[in-house]
Amino acid sequence: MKPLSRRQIAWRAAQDIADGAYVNLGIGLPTLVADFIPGDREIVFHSENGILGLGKAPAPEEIDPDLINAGKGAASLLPGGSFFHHNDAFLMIRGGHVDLSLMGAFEVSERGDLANWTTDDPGFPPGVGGAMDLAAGAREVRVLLEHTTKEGQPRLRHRCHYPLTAPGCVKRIYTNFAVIDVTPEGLLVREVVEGMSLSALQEATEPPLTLANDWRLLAAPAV
Amino acid sequence: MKPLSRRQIAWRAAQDIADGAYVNLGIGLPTLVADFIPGDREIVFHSENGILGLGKAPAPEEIDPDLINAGKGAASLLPGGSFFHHNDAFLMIRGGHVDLSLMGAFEVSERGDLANWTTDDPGFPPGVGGAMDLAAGAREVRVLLEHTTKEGQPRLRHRCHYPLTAPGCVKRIYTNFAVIDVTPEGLLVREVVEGMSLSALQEATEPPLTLANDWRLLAAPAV
Amino acid sequence: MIDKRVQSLAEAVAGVRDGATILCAGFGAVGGPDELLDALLEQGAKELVAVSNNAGSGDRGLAALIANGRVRKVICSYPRTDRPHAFEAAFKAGKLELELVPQGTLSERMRCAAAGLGGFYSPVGVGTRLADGKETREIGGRLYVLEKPLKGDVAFCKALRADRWGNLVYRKSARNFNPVMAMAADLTVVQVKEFVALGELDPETIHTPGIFVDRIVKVGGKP
Amino acid sequence: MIDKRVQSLAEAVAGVRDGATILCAGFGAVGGPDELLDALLEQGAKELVAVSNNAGSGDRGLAALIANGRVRKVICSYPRTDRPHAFEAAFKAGKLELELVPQGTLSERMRCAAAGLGGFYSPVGVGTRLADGKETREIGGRLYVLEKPLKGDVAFCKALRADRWGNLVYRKSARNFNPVMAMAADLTVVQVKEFVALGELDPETIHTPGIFVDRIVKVGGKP
Repeated sequence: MKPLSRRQIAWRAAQDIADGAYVNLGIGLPTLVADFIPGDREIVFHSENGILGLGKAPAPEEIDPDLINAGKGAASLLPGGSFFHHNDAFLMIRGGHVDLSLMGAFEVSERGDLANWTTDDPGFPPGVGGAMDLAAGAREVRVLLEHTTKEGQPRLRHRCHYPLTAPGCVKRIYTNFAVIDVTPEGLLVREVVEGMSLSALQEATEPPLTLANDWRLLAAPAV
Repeated sequence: MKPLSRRQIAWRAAQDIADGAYVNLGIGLPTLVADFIPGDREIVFHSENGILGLGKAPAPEEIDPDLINAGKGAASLLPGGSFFHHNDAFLMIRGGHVDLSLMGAFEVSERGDLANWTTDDPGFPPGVGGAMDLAAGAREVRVLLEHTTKEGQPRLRHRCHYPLTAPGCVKRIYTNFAVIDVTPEGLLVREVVEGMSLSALQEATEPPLTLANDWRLLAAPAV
Repeated sequence: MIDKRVQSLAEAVAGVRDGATILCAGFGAVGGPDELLDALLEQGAKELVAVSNNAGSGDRGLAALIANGRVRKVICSYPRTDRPHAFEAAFKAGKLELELVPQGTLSERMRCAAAGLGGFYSPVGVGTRLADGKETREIGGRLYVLEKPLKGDVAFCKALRADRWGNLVYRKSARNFNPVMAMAADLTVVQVKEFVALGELDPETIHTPGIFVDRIVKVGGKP
Repeated sequence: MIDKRVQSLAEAVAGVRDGATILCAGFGAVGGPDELLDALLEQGAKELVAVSNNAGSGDRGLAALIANGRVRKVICSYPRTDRPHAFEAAFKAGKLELELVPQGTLSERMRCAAAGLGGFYSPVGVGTRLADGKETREIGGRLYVLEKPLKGDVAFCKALRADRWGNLVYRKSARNFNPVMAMAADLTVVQVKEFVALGELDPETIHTPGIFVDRIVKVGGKP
């Protein structure tokens, strides 16, 4: 069995982004997606702090302290990009103008409920940032996550045990084992890594899985 | 008795505008106010179609078809002026950022109810424009009007007979006979034109009038 | 590759369906998409609901659509502006429904739709005929009416310049309703005077980011 | 004569009262009014309610106010950003109340106050812990929560340039929360890098019109 690396999960998610899409990338794993957009596609990345047209991370000598991304890292702007205020940035999110929000997740339920903002660690006052706005507002929400916890427990659950970010918002799930769609009939496996049986995948997943008729192998280049 | 001319009513209203005020002038009589601002005061005029810092009407050779005021007449912009969109223009109005709205009126009630948008003429489908936004939203609303109709009927009424623009919004009334404040105790006469007795003024006014202790003569230069 | 430029007015208005709600920008004669609306007349869509500050002026644009019986209903703040004969004739003949909305409420209802909100409480119109039938609520000691989002199927706008991503810049008071309408429709079509290369518009001063724009067409200006 | 320039940081923060709600702009370390907040520490106001995206970073600005026990409550979306030790210590000691608000809702609640609205229905947070105790309502088949306006007694902002009317221009992603906070307080105080002559800012590209601004003070930059 060949589970994907984190970079390969990001690569796989990148392949599904349509040319011309307006996309918001969450902090962490989703951020890597920007590196793997196929060269023939022009994607406009949105940042919640008032940017459209985010480019690659700048070279050290090109860092501008007034230009950061949602993760507070140094950012750059592509030709055609624009700056606007926070209210317009979230109007774009909540109003469904952002086509796609790629987010990380602690857990996803079989109905597409998303939990990704707090693990209720008693020592940590939680932060929510723009997670709920993105989950409730973007035209489509897809998540990238490790299929199981470090202890091997499933992250795809009958219902989320962590507090919800938004109910029923996730449409597609990219993991190190599989690509899975959330459908009205439940979780539908679109792709699975070579050498992993459906029963092995089911064992790592709480809700029942159905294999799509046209399922394929989940493969990614070494990236 | 020396009733004021329309231009004199506008002159009188102009004298009360504080230096530095943000002011919206309604169409008609209030528009004349801009001509009579004392020279030592800097006033920023707001226009509902997205302008702050309206200047004087432009000379014919300086007319710009893309620069009009709320009355759709040619306008000019002062240094320091700015353009913005309709939504921000009305946020400024509704949010109380515009200090003063000077409006015309068909009728004002003793409680400061304003009727200035429709006379319910059956042949005329009415328009409301920004009148209700200004009446409900500006920090202070003052009106300029002829004290009586052409037929001599009072325009200051117990209650408005024409449909309301907003209830209880008018704080000060400028007419050709008097300057009158709307107070919790009723209409208070601040100034009255020379040669007009309070009883003559009362005759031209439906609700009871009280004369302010510090009342003065209402006088305006020939303008 | 993102390229929102289309080659003709016919292409720009293609696909507008009978019964569509169309947002028509402009204030009086300034900033309105007359050429696009003339093309829509050619295109033939009927039973339209037109949202516009004014209900057409003269014999082209919205006025032509009304005169030709293509408009079922107008939602506006001030129907009768300069030369309103098309509106007046249709209204008096009982062929045109009119929904009168205070100007700032009209703008805010479109922004509400653009921002993905379900409604808002406005102080404007409270205690007037235009609040009839609307839910009223006291919040913090003041009365408000509940206003609902107003979304377009199509928005027709006009700008000065655009790049191929659909970023827009307006000129002076021709900005007016254009930015809010551009955000508030499923399909946003913009006529512009000039196309510029990507990157030529200053990212600090783009008035409408391209995320809100679907089609741009050049009208007039240099060939 | 309108001149919103003040000569010192002390003058800029004069009059802020104990118990005031202060809006503190910025996103992470970018666009925040650190010098103004340091001056507020000097000024001595206490029992403050601070509204900010993050709850302070490092040892100055909002973090210093918190470390010195001047802040009773923080309303923010993401308390713990870079070096949040001041927040963490105060929170764990039970000396600081936290109201967590989704980032776009935080921004929209301030705009709601700025626009004179009584509240709005948002889809964000529905079905989550952050909607606990909020009115929920179905509109058009979707669930929304009622959100209330959030108004500041004082807003502290940072801009690149200003003229004496208080017109502001920001730089890149340092714009962020500044425009919405500048609109949403009774008193808006802005630190800028540069004063320019009236008329020097292009009226087409002013980000915050001076109507929203009360005091501007120059910090750093050329003397």
